[in-house]
Amino acid sequence: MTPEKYRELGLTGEQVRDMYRLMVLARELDKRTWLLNRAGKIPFLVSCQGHEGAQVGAAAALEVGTDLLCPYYRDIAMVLAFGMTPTELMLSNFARAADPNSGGRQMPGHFGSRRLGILTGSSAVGTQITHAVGAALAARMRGETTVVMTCFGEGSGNQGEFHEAANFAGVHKLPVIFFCQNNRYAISVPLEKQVGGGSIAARGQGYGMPGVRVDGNDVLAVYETVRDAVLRARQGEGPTLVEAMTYRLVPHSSDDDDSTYRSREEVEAAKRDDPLLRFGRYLRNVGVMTEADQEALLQKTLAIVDAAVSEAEAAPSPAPESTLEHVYAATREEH
Amino acid sequence: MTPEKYRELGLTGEQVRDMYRLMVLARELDKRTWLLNRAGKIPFLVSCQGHEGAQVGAAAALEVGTDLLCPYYRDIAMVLAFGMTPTELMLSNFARAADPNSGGRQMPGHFGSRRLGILTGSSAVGTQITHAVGAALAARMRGETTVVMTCFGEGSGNQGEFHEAANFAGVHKLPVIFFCQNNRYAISVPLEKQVGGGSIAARGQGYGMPGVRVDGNDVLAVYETVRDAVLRARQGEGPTLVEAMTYRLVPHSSDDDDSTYRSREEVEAAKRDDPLLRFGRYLRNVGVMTEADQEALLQKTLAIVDAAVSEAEAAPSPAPESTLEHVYAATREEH
Amino acid sequence: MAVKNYIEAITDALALEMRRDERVFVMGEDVGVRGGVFRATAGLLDEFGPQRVLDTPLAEAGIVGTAIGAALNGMLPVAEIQFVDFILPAVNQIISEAAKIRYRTAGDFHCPIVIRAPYGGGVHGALYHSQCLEALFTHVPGLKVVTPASPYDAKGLLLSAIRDPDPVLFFEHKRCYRLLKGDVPADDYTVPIGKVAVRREGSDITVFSYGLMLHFCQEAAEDLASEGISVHLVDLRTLLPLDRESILAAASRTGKALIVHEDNKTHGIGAEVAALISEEVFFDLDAPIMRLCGPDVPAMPYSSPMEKYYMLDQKKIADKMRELAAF
Amino acid sequence: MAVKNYIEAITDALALEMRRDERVFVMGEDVGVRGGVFRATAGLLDEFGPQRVLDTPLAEAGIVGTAIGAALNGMLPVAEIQFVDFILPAVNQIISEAAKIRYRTAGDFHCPIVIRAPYGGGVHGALYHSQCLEALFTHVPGLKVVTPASPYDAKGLLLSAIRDPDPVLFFEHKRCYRLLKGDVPADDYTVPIGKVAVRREGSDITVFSYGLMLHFCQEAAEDLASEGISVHLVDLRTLLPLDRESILAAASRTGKALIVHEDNKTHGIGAEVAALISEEVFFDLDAPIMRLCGPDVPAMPYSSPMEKYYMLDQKKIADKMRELAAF
Ligand SMILES: Cc1ncc(C[n+]2csc(CCOP(=O)(O)OP(=O)(O)O)c2C)c(N)n1
Ligand SMILES: Cc1ncc(C[n+]2csc(CCOP(=O)(O)OP(=O)(O)O)c2C)c(N)n1
Ligand SMILES: [Mg+2]
Ligand SMILES: [Mg+2]
Repeated sequence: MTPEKYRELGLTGEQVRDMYRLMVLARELDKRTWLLNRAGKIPFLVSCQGHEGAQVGAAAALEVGTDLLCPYYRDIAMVLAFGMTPTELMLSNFARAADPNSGGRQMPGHFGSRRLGILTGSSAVGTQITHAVGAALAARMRGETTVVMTCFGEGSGNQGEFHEAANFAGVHKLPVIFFCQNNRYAISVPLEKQVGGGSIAARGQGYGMPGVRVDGNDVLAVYETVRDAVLRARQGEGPTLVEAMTYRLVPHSSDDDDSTYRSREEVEAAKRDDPLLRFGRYLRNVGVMTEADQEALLQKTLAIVDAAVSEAEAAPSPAPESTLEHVYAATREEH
Repeated sequence: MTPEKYRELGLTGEQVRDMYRLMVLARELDKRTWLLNRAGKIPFLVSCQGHEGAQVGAAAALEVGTDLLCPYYRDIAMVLAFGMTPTELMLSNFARAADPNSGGRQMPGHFGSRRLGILTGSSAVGTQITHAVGAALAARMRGETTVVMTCFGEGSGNQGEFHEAANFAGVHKLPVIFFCQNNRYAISVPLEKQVGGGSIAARGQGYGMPGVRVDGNDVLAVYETVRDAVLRARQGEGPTLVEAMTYRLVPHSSDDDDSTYRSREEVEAAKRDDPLLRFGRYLRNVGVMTEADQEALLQKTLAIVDAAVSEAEAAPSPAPESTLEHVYAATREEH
Repeated sequence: MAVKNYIEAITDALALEMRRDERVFVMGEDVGVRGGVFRATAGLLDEFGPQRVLDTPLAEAGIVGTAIGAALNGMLPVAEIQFVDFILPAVNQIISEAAKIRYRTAGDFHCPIVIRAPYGGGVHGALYHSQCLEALFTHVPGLKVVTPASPYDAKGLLLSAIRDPDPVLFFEHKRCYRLLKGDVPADDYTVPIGKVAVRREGSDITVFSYGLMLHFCQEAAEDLASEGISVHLVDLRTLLPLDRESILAAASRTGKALIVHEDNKTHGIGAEVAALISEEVFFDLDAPIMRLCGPDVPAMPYSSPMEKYYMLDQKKIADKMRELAAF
Repeated sequence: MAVKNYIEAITDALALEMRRDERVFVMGEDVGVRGGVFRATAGLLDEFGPQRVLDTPLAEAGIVGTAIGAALNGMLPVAEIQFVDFILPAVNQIISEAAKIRYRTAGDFHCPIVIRAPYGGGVHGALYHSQCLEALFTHVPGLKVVTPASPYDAKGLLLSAIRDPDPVLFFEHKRCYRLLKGDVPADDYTVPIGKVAVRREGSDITVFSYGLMLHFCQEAAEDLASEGISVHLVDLRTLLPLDRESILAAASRTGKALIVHEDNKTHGIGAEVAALISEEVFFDLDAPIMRLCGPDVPAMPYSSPMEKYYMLDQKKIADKMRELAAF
């Protein structure tokens, strides 16, 4: 990173500080969730640690309020950037009735909020990618300038639905960013056993769209790449496939034991390239934040996390009988 | 085509004459099938006219008896090259009990024969592509040198299964030829509405395999391309994606009316590039066949077609009650 | 009121609703310039343009997934699957996504899509152009499954389906397309989803059916009437959710129930209807609940004698009706 | 004879058959170095190497399609689908291809694949890691669907499945994996596909179940025994093809039939079992055929109180048994 890179990109000190804030917030929420899981308070989690740089860099290039997101389960930092609150995330972790994503029905990591422009997703990987294309088609039909961002792991880029979605968007030149967060593993399966040729970005040209690989641990590089893609999309030039290279610093989920398939050396090496540390360092180097600023931010963040946990833990679970609700529209609603 | 191209490719006069024979045979069988359909004798057909060059050129590069085929419904010339007889094809057209493909159960064009190494296919486009990959995997496991050829239209190259198959073959460097017969239409939908970027071959690199586009109406060019691909595959270097550019000279099937979506000028222009005429001309030009030879071949072929039709028409239909057979193995067979 | 055939009634409904509501659009393979391989969307491209009549790439999961995405973003897509046999690549989108969107978001999102698909046999379509696949979806809460058996119902139910806030699978028997003609009002009307229609009042036996078979049942019922056997004939019309009350009342009325469908028997629609009756009105019954269905083979063969063997017809149905009446 | 749990019995069967027959291999997501996310394939990579224990790309249609292709070319693949919920992208391969290969070639080809998948809830798996999807396939002739309920059966049925010349869906209740322990012979034995097991002889009511629910039924039956109600308990084990004769005999024996399953009720397995009984042995019945099943909602929620509400348990089952016995 060149020292003044953020300015060259047209970002202000305030903006990059806010990006860092989101990364710290995502990381601390995530870390706390592991503690809650290990303490037996929440049955399951899926983690974003290591992906925060890619997510925050990408989200910063979007217009929250206008643009739409079809996320995947690791997108904690991404949905925070879209406006989901720490308390809302914790309500989801605790499966509380007030969880805005699902009312406690889905596992954590299954984001969705009409208010925030986050389209609901399932656990079946890849299905959200075609939804993004459909949402973009709808926007185009109404003459809106919305761009739709959709995220997925490189493993999920091998699902047929990725192909069908990318091709449809390519044919119709739809405003979609296909944002692959390549962390080199699909659970235990390493990249070379998953992806023929090893590159998801290389698939772009087969759909008539640019395919760009970017260092996903370099927040500003991701920002720049996605910003260009958003510009193209907004100008009607069509979709872009972005492959952000990153690493998952923790096991796949709370049910996983990654020591069975990754050496500790490999994980330690990746930790040295942790996007959070890197960006923190960069901000200190360019004088946007001091160490003290960052420490203060951390303390403030921890307090936010504390509050979110307390509030969510105290919130009521859904009523058991509500299991029967929301199968079909209760009445013939206007739609 | 350079005059001596066939020799440069290592083909003998006898070989190219035989390739031409197969093309004529496929064409005449196909034409006769239309007559039978229009006469109300067979309810349905799907045609290979225009694709004969691509199919025969590709098949000539394979080792019949060793290599396997996962065909698609237009592969009449291809299965003839694999050893299916005209009578067998007519038995299928007439849905006779002796139809080796299905005993009269499948529509014409749904080829399959254990004896000939042609793996059975359904109507659902694209499913055969993953079968080819599995068959190649099996061969590799047993240390055999089999190459598996699978065919599909460019429309079907947009199915997710194509992607999943190609990627699997790319990861495992399996001996598969993905042979796309691009005739620029999926029924009525033209290439530009189907294929983002317009090229199926461009997809190869996204799976770590070469993607080659070839003039599918140039029999020898197809032969050369597929020969190279077969060599790669046989040497353990992995799969190749070949896109043979061709044209369907007739409607999609006997149920189609192509005048609703293609101009007659376009069809007429394509007819001037008919691979059969082109190859016939070439063989005359290089002195491998005379006009008289070709006329004699045509007459012989027509007699073969006549005989096939008579034999098939006279053959018995399956017994109605046999509808209940072959759901499961009748006995616990050895397998 | 004009006489139209079944497929014209479909086209009619699509055009009417596209005029009435800008959010409605159609998409699928060959629905544009070709007007659909069966011509159900004929004329729509000319009237509504390529933005609202979308020829899609050949990829069913993509078609349904794209439709869902468009619905989540405010549109009302009507996706055509060229033959119901080819809906299978889209099953993940239908069951994992469409069916569960309302439920999994506790109502924050819903998924108002319609998937139209021609189904059924007797057209020399062989294994993959003849299947009935309705029973694959009737076990899935969150979906609605509709199978009209007349031009009038085809239009009225399709209008209901497009206006329904939940995902509707709309299965059209392809043999009905040009076989059935009937009065179809030119204007806007709906037929409610979730309600049977009694096609014939009777007192000896109750027969439930839908789609093409309903017509064969009607003909068979006429045969039986001349023999003095009175058939109460119910057109199920909606297969999910079932019209439980009407089904139970109709079964109780005669105490003898027969379910007739083209689809193979084991675990078909008839299973749920029979189970429902035997659970809820058991003591009203005077005879075993019977099913007459396609044979339990993977799909209909191409060969004419085999196809004929597979398909039910007026005679096979009349025989079964007599068997039940004799109890 | 060693005491093993349900999942060890699975691993046992896989290893045994891979040793016995070179054509057998396993494939799926994470089946290699990870030994499967549930550890069903633990140890296989070490013993058999990466050629026979294949970690595949994350693509279920590809997994099943590749397995089919390998089977067509002489191998005996055992494909793992990580959770049955994720079998849906492969439905086209299963229904269009595997189920129809023998039929459509009049026996020239057949398709000896096994697809193993963990299913079922009560594990905080939420909507997409809790589903029962067996009823999606039991309507499809050409397939076999097996659901063992004990370690002994898990091994014996899996060996039968791998040796079966037709495609078998082998569904393992994930809650049973480590919950159930039992005697499992170390050597080779098979349990036949297509045969029920009577788990308890009784005379007052007949209960049919499978998988995890079978155990809850067993417990409930013990409760009832102490109240003087005698339950005849049948483990269906194979859901397609059903063991018709044994089911009918068991229903006739008491004249009162109840089907219990975790999966939602409408058009579930219970529908076919009830329909079969009401059609074939109607006059042996003394009471309505009852079903006790999961509620008709799209899938099981994550929230504990909701999950508990969804799942059946010993008490709910005992109550229903009493209701039936009281007739
Ligand atoms: C269709 C489907 N198959 C399998 C799974 C189980 N599963 C969940 S995450 C995962 C790996 C995903 O890897 P990748 O796409 O690279 O994302 P990452 O978790 O590495 O971010 C698998 C196999 C699933 N959720 N959906
Ligand atoms: C899964 C599936 N969807 C739809 C169809 C109907 N259909 C049959 S052929 C065809 C077009 C195929 O086009 P292409 O792959 O280009 O092959 P071509 O016929 O042009 O040779 C379609 C849509 C089908 N057979 N299978
Ligand atoms: Mg990954
Ligand atoms: Mg084509």
